[in-house]
Parts: sequence; C-alpha cells; structure tokens
Amino acid sequence: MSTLHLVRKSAFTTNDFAQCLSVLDQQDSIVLMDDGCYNLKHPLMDSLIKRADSTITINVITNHAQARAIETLAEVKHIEMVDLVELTFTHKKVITWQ
Amino acid sequence: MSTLHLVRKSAFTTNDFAQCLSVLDQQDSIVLMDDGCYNLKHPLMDSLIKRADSTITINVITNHAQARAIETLAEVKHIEMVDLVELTFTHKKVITWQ
Amino acid sequence: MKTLAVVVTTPPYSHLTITALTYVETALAAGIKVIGVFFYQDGAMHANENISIASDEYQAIAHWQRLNQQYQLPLHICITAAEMRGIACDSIDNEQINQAFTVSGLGELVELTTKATRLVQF
Amino acid sequence: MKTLAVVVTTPPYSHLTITALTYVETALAAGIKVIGVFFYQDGAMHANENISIASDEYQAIAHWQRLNQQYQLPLHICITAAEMRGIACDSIDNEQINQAFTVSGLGELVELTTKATRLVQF
Amino acid sequence: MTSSDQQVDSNLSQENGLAIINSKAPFSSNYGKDALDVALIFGSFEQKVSLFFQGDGVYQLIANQDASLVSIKDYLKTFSAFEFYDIEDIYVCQQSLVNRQLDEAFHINDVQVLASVEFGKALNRHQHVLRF
Amino acid sequence: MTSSDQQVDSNLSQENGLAIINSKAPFSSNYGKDALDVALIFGSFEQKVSLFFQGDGVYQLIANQDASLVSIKDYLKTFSAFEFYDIEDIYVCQQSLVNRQLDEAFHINDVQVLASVEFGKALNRHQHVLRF
Repeated sequence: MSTLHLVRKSAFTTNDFAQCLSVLDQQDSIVLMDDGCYNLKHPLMDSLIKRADSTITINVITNHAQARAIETLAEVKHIEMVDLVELTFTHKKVITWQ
Repeated sequence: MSTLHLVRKSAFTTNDFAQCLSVLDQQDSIVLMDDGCYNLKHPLMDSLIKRADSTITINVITNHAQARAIETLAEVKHIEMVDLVELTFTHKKVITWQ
Repeated sequence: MKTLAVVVTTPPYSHLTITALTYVETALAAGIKVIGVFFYQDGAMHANENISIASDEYQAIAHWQRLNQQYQLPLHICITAAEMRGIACDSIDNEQINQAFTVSGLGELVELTTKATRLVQF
Repeated sequence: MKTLAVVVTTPPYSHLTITALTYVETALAAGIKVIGVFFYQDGAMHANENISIASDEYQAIAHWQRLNQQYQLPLHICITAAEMRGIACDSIDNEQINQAFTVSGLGELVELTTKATRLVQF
Repeated sequence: MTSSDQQVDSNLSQENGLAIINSKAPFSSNYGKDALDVALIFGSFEQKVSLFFQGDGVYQLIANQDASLVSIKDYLKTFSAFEFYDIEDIYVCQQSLVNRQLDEAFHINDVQVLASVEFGKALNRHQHVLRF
Repeated sequence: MTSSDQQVDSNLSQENGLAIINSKAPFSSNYGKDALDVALIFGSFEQKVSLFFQGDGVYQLIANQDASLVSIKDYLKTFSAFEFYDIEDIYVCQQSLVNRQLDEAFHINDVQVLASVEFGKALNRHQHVLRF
C-alpha cells in the first residue's frame, strides 16, 4: 500500500479531486468523506472506475454518504471511522484534499 | 443595462464563473477582479468572446490583473476602481460571484 | 440620490477585504452616499479589538475606522456571526469590541437593503 | 508503536471539524497514541474562550476539552494564527484562552511531524 | 395555483425584493444556514425574498437527507417554515440537478425547476442579489 | 549540478521529510503565506521539506507579479530565501501551467517542472504531506 487520499470536497465545485487523481498511484487508496461523497456521481469517478489497469481501492464513509442521501456504487467499499483509522496506518502516508 | 457581475474567483479552481455565465443576459456586464482576473486565460472566456450575438461588456480591474502578471485581451476593457463605482449605478443590480 | 449598502463577508486578514475597502473608499470620495457596511459571516471578525496583524501588513481594521470617522460611515457587525467567532457581545462598554463598529442584528441588513439604491456584496 | 499527529485548519463552527474530532476520538479509543493536535489557520480559533455556539449545535470546543482531559491529548494552537484572529496571547493567566489549549509556535508542528508515524490534516 | 400564488406572480413582474443565491452544499460550511437566516429575517420583516439554488447549492433541497448522522443540527428542516414567512418563490437550476444526476425530489413543496435562461430571468426580476 | 545538489538527490531516494502542496493562488487568501511559514520553520529546524505547486498554486511561482499594486505585502519575495534554508526541492505541475497558458518563467531559480506522473512520484518520496 502506498498513499491514502482523503477527498473532502465536491468535484462539482472545486478541482481538488481532479488534482488528487492526477497524482494517484496504482497502489493508492481513496476515501470519499464529507462533501467528497458527492463525487460518487461525478464523471471523474466513472473514468476512475473504468481504468482497466486499476488496483486502486475506493472507499466512502457510510454515514457521510447517507447523511447526504447519496446512493453509492458497487465498486465502492463502505467504511466506518474506525476503518479510516486503520487505513491511516496500513498506508505509508495520508494526503488530504480539501 | 441590466446586471453587473463581479467575478472574484479563478475558474481553474471553482465553478463560480461558470455559474455566472449560465445566467448571463445579453445586456449584462462582467468585471473580472481579484482572482477572477485569471479567467482571462480560461477556455470559458474564449467561448464568451466568440458568442456571435454577444453585446456583453467584459471589464478587468487593471491593477488586479497587473499585480498577477496576467496579460489581458483586446476584447476586454481596462477599468479602475472609480469606474467600478460608476458601473454599479449604470446597471440595475450587482451580483458578486465569489 | 444614489445610495449604496455594502455587505462584507471576508475576515480582516483576507486580502479580498482590501478590494472591498478600496471600493467603499472610492465610492465615498466620489460623493456616493454609503448608508452602511454590514459585516456578516467571517466579516464580523473585523470588530474584534484583539486582532493583531503584523505591522507591515495592510491594516484593514484601522482603515475601516478611518472611513467611519471621516465620513461617519456606519459599520454594523452581525451579532450572531460575531459571537460564533469569539466576540462576546453581551456586556455594555465591551472592551473586546472595536468602537468604530456597531453590534447589530440581521434586521439592520433588511433596513440597509430596502433603503439602498444598490447593494454590493464582497 | 503507532503514533499519530493531527493538524486541524477548520474553525470550531465548521462542520468539517466534527469529522476531525470523530477521527481523533476513534483513534484514541482504538489505542492509537495521538501525540498532539496542532490547530493552524482558522483552526486556531478553537482556543477563543469567548466563542459562543448555539446550545443545540455541536459543541466542538467542549468535545476537544473532553479529549484533552480524558486522554491527556495535547492541543496546540499556533500563536501567529491565533493573534490574527483576535486571540490576545501575550499575557499570562489569559482569560481569553481556553485552558485546554497550549499556545505554541510552528516549531511545535515540526516536533509533532518528526515524531509521528503518521500526520493527518483536516 | 392558489390566488395568493397569483398575487406573488404579478408582483414578480416588477423589479423588487431580494434574491438569495445558494451555491454551497449543506453540511460542510455555514453558508446555507447563513443564507437561511437572512431569508427568514427578510420574511419576518415582510420584505419580499426569493431563494435560488444553483451548483452544489441544489443539494440543500434534496429529499431524504439526515444531518443527524453526522452530528449536525438539521437546519434544512427549517425550510418547511418558508410558507409561514411568505417565502414562496423557490427556484432550482435544472442543469445543476442534471449534472449531479439528481431527481427532482425535494424535501419541501413548490420548488420551481428552471432551465438556465429562465433561472437567469427569474433572478433579474429582483432589485438586489446576495449569494452564499 | 553541484555536489550538494547530488546529496539532496540521494536523500530523496529514501522516504523522508515533509512535502507541502501549494494549491491556492497567492493574493486572495493567506494559504500561500501559511504554507511558506511552515516551510521556513522546517528549514530553520534543519528538517527536510519540499514544495509542490499544483493547480492555482502555480501562480505563486510566476515571474513579474507585483503585490504592491493591490496593497499586499509581497510574501512571494521571501521565496528567494529557500536556498538559505536549504529548501532545494521545488516542483511544479506542468499540466497546471499548460492549462493556465503559463510559460515556465518563474521568479526563483531551480524550479523543477514535472509531468503529473513524475510530480506524483516526487510526492511519494516524502514521509508526510500537508496541503494548503
């Protein structure tokens, strides 16, 4: 595992998620949280999921998405805050995109 | 004259300028100021200038663009703060996109 | 008569506030009647008397004070916004509140908006 | 041993701060050693003793205080960031500063960063 | 459409009142709540105020949200008080909904979904505009 | 390339130090100055720190800016102190420059322009990352 990317902003409003994706490595993981949950419906997410060679894990914090009434995708793993704490240490570093 | 639009944010980072353009009326004017000056180099500006039917006036506050070392375009009028005050009253209302 | 009301939502340490200040000062110098500036959201922080900005940086608060004195420009801060941001507004003779600013409710914004020919937000 | 340092840049009235708090609390409950939280930028506003958030809203500051007491979690505010935002940091026994927070310089951030296994920013 | 609605529509032909544009999502900042407070105070002073939702602001209107799941007091519930304050003109940008793959399912009634041009025209019917 | 530069390059092969990503334009917020303050303090404590400029953050590096025209104290001038603080790894995202039609003309020397993949790899060589 390499870098854990915390995505906290909507890609419909700012380009933080796009910047995150531009430096994403094959072994990285993404966590969508706060307004980052909205990105589940963004075209950038489609293209990320369709990347044929992708080994990237995409997670979303369950209650953050539920609070926003955002339906999730089969390709995205639902996690709780305790999982986020664990991911912090199973990856080599954390970058927060906010 | 109708609405005066004050654009204060970079369209490279946020979608405020795009939202402004989506409600723009033929008689409106735009003032690029603060980080809105960066929009002079944004593709949205090209398409705005190329709108064949456009009677929209595009202004930029001179020292805001100069401070940022942004070259301006022939289609854009250079104004000072005193002109912005005047435009405030020659238009019916002001909307600030920030 | 042309009258102007201005809403400021940026804090005193934001450079965006300099633009608002320059605009208001230019309007006043041009003889426009500015009936008031309403400081909302982070703008309310302007009235915090304890704010200390490095002396070689732009002193936005001192600048607003000067406009208040020179032109009797009313400067209103929103009480709810101020209290959320650590300005205690409950006591009389409050040493924490810069005296150039008046603690007001949102009703003042209604007053300014209905009276002004133009409302400009910064 | 897994150690964690956290940087908080959002103000106490931002809902984003709730996420940071929940994360830190969860880490502490899971037995992670959180060596300190550094409040930078608008995060420094957390230490303003006069902040008053409506009682039916989430009380972020009280929550940080509780973590400070329960886990001896060090809470550092950046002095420069605090002074820009109206927290006078110069006097001893300062009534304006919430006692759960320690006024620190950016050097403390260097200390936390070099000691921590992971640094997480909120 | 009731007769009181028609009254409002005829008022709209004049340039009057305040338009508030909501451009931010509901749960990460105070912008939505700050805009709501302004709207309600205008309503309580019997001043005309209309609400516009554009960009991520449209998320403020979406049905089935639950702020309590993220420990936030749900200010969106107060939207149901708009009728009481005679705030009857609530517009949402259709393109913003489409971009976000959102259905026209809102947690309050009488939201008017408008295409960009109509949305802009509705804005133009107001004397002053604030954007949050 | 001097021998001290080579020393830095060999350090880079290990995972160490702090990377700071600058993502904001220089004149509208304090983000750039706040990031600079962090960089300089790491430098003064002789801790390795590298600077990354991406998105609108690249505007912080562009030549011929003049903050005094908008009454702002020019913190960008302090960038010339990086060498003194042994801050030698300064990376800028090429795609961000291209998107903004910016030339590779910077107000400091030794800025490394990197394609996205290389930019990401350079980031990966650091132990911790902060983003402003």
